[in-house]
Amino acid sequence: MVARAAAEIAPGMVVNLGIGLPTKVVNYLDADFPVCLHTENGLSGIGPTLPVERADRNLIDAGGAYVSTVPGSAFFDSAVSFALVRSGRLDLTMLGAFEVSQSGDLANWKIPGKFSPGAGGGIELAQKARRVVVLTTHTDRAGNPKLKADCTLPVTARGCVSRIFTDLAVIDVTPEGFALRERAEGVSAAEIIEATGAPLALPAGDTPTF
Amino acid sequence: MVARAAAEIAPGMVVNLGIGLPTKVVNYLDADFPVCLHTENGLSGIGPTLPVERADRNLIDAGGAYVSTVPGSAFFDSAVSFALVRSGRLDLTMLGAFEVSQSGDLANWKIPGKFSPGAGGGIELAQKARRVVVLTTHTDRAGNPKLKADCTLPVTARGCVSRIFTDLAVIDVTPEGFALRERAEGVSAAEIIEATGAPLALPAGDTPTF
Amino acid sequence: MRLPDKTTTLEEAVSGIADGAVVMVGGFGVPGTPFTLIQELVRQGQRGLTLIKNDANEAGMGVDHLLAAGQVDRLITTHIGLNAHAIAMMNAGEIEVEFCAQGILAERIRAGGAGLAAILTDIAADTELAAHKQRIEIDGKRFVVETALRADVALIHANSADPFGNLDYVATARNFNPLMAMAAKRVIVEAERLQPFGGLAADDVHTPGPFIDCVVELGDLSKEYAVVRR
Amino acid sequence: MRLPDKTTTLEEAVSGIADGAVVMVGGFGVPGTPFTLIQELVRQGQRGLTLIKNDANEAGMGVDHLLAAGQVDRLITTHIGLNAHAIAMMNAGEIEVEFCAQGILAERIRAGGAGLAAILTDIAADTELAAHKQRIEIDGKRFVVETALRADVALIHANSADPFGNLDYVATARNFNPLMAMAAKRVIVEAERLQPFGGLAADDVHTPGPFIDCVVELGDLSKEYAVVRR
Repeated sequence: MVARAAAEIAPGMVVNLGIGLPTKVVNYLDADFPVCLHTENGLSGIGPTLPVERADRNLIDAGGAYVSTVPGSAFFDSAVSFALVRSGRLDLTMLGAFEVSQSGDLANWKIPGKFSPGAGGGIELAQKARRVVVLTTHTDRAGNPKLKADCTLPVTARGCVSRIFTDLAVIDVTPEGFALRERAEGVSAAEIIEATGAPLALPAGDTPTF
Repeated sequence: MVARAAAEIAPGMVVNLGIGLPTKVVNYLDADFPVCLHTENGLSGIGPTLPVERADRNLIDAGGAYVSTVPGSAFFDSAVSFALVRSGRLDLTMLGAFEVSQSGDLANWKIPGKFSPGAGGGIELAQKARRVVVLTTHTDRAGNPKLKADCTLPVTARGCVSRIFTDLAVIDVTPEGFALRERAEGVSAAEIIEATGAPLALPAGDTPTF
Repeated sequence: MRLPDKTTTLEEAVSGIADGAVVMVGGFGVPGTPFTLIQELVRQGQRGLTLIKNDANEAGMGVDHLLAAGQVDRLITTHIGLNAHAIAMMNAGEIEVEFCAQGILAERIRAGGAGLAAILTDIAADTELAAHKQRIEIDGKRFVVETALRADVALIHANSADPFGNLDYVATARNFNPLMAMAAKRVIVEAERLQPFGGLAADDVHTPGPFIDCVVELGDLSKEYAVVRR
Repeated sequence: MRLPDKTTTLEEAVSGIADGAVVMVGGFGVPGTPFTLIQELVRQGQRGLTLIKNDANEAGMGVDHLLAAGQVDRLITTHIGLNAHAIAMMNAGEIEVEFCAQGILAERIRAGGAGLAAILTDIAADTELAAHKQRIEIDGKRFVVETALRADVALIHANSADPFGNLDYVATARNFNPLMAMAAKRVIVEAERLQPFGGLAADDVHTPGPFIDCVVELGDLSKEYAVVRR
């Protein structure tokens, strides 16, 4: 699914990869692929992650990982970093999710009573990136669907998600709700429907696999 | 009067000198005097004005004069330059005037029908410098007082002027109106009163001269 | 991964500007004014433009060529006192001029670049510049609503650029350029020097590449860039 | 003319902070956090502080020392997920925590530094973060009023400083530091290197000296500044 998500990145894009699964997408990009990775703590042009032995104490990404630069990287302050996001210069962000609703609402920052560390930069990424896609397991650890008719958790932003990459499927958020685009190899449409908490439109013909 | 105005600058201040007479104040500051001169087009630490033969095409002050830097100068953009002014980091500005009212209103940017080039940065300097003093001839070319009960021209900012240096006198703006502080050598109090368009309080004893 | 290359020709870069476009133009006086991009816009002849620029340069220089060619309907600016021709056109009603306090023009542009809707300020509240602007009360004090400015195109002059559009500026040629470089749909840069990728130190970049769309390298500089002899 | 000298001692610089002060603290994680100024504030023991900081560092590091010493009443922040101790104090009601979207916290601080009253934005409008905030309508659209933040004191970590307080930052240690350095009545800088006047190129200064009140040169860096081994 991570490899499949990586194919979502078009040449020339400015992309922010959220903490967790999305961060791994970088491993599927060719050395020659023209893209600019952004991190909200103030860097455009993220290079490979470094082990602590080779880390620069002043060079991290927003998740705290030690990263590096590439030829043409630039550092800037937190106001400029989010100016870039809010003014429409971020072509794509890939985020994790607790829940996604069939109208594209995203909940990924708070579980009342359990998890409330603050939203960080997640709200602006979700609300203002030109395209927001989600990378997530299809269900939570208890097996409950993460794709739902409505979010039950506090939302990060409404109507922001365009596409969802899970371990089972690629699903688009359309004006009519969730629509199946691709199945993971070996997973049936019935299994995907079973694991999804809202109606799922199927393609007219065969569903491609990834 | 320019020499007298220069004495208004205390060590350690950040100062903006407006176009015209105020610019000349710089010639009365010692080489060893600790002060930071600011120009709103993006420089702190203005050095001496340069003749065109030695000018840097990219280094001007807000009046278009070719200036230089000193050790410790910094360049910045126009937003940062006025952030400095509006957030209270400009200790003093010296401005020219068309009119000053007895309540400290300043008019120096527009003469309807005759002179309306726009206000430039003058409004923010007048409104936000911690202390605003005016350098001006006491009367206009026709001999009319520039110090008046009320401004008749469009104001730049209200109640902003603390002190006025003219060719005739040093006059403070007090809660009770204009108050004479110093006379130019050889100018009588009566002459100053005559040239002033609003009541002028005289000091209790002798008026010092400059 | 490598960073994208945005270098292009002068003609190609400017041809993306449409009639009626809102165009931000960097510079404060001569320093930072993109004279070459302006000359190409004069040559291509797009009309009905709204310009946003600190000043109107001087008669016979910079944006005055656009005014003289009748390409400009409207100018949002802070001070045009050095251009008697622009003042005459304003007084004759040949261009519409909106004046703004200088630092507020800078902040309105920056707000556009930062994706904000507006800023609230007390600047110019007592003057005719803010007379017709919306006011709102916060904690019992009234402030002027200064709406964000964005443009269709920004014309930027940089000292150097790399192919991705990382920029630096020199001395007081910085002024409005970094603000405008954030605030337009299409941002076109003329750079005195094109550096290779990595030619600008990442800590010394004044405008990060993600804001930039087109980079044009300048050849020999025209006389307009030179020291003005008055 | 020469520029004023603002260098002082660590003790002297921090002694200007009063009980009950609102204190901005630079840094995003370890990079840019002024650990030495924080340690001196712990040593001097001022209480009843309101902190404004992107995060709460990690348990046992940075501002967590202030939390542990009971010096902090209130924290305005964006994310404290790496500090379980801070979350526990928040849940126990030992500190009051106000969360803000990260870029909006940055803009509120910048607005304070730019002498603005507030900014208007649509960010977080649908979330509980903006639920109780004032809204106003511009051209038929409703926006959240995010008021400017200013502090009594800002604690800044710089890479190098000259005696006037011109600063530069390195890599992602820049983050909130340049914004906070504009937004407090008294701005205290710890610098890894003190440069002579003219030691920073005028074009490469990240924070201009006029914003700064006190410059403290750091000696050897404590372990808190080092790479974190998890």
